[in-house]
Amino acid sequence: MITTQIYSITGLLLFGMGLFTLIVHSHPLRKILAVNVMSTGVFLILIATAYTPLGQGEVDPVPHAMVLTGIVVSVSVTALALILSCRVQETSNRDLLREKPVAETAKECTR
Amino acid sequence: MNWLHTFFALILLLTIGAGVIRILKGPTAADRMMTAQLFGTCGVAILLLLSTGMNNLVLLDIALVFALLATLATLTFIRRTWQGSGKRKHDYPL
Amino acid sequence: MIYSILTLFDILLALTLLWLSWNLLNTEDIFKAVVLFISFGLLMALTWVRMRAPDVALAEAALGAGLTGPLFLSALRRMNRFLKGERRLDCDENREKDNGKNPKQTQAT
Amino acid sequence: MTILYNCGTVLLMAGVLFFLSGTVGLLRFPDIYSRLHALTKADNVGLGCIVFGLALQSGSIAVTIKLILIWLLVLIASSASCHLIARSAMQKNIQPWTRS
Repeated sequence: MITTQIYSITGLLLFGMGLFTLIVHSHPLRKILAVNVMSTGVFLILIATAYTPLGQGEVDPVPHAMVLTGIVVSVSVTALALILSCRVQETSNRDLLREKPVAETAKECTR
Repeated sequence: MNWLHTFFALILLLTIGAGVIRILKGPTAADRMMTAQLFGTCGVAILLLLSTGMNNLVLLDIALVFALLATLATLTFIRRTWQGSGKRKHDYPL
Repeated sequence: MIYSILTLFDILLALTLLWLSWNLLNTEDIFKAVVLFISFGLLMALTWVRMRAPDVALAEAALGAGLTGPLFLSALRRMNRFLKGERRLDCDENREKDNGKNPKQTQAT
Repeated sequence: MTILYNCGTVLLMAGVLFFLSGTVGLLRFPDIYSRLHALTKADNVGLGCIVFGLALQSGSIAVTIKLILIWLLVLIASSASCHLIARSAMQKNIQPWTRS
């Protein structure tokens, strides 16, 4: 019982933090990371509803199947979003990395 | 006596939590990636301990997948991110 | 016995997850965020194991930790190479032929 | 049976101690090469201790073989990637730390 509550609250907080970051920040890679964290929070809540403790019977397999499908779909959506943001940055003249000055970011990331 | 295995897994989880500090203030990028690899090894150990602590032998297979795939991120990092502009000073066959 | 040592494990795992995701979403360096996301995937696999869902844990360890991290690292590399004005090997020649524009001229200042 | 179980418990404790020392080395050492040194050796020895402790406690030959296979896979992967990291650091001209 306490396990379900702990992980449900954790999933809720993860969803809230991801939504906040998705609204506030402007870097596309960070937006994709925020969407991934949000989806992880939803999966955590779904699995936490299906949990039963160790000696008290089996867990519910239907949310497991849904979460399994959701993980695969989220990975493919992440790949599509990454390649789309790369193409947007290469075809448009503007630089999307607006969070810091561009030269610093390019220097830091391969330091 | 299975609580002892879970207790050891707890200590290893504390170890992971201490390693996050090195990711947060690592001076170079390789320090951060190295710590991610430490997390892979620690995760394998936690899974092995939990397979006894939770009486579930399926976790050994998950530990096998962990050990195989935690290196993939490091390899990609070396080949794609950490290498400079493709011009090498030495001619090692990489 | 409702409260066992596994409950302590749960609390510590949840706190580590929250701390990790908070740092992930609020750091300035984007590469640090990607490495923290890889570690986050590993800890999520541990969480699925703890929730008695080993099938989901197997999928998360294969996809979340093994595939998403390299995808992010490759995308980061591609963005940085474009920002520094380097040429990409696969499609720059076609683009030059198409519109006669060198991507080196469009690099950010 | 009980003697084997207690030997396994002692090995598990040694493995956890190795992991702790590896993390302390990762946090405290001054240089990327020394951090790599601490992390690789201490953690692989710790994982080996945990694997052999669990193999002593399991009492089944199939589980023992699978545990040792996991350890061998971790050894190969970890040594390969650590070698790559150190060689790339040398190629990027990162100087080793000296007591100056």
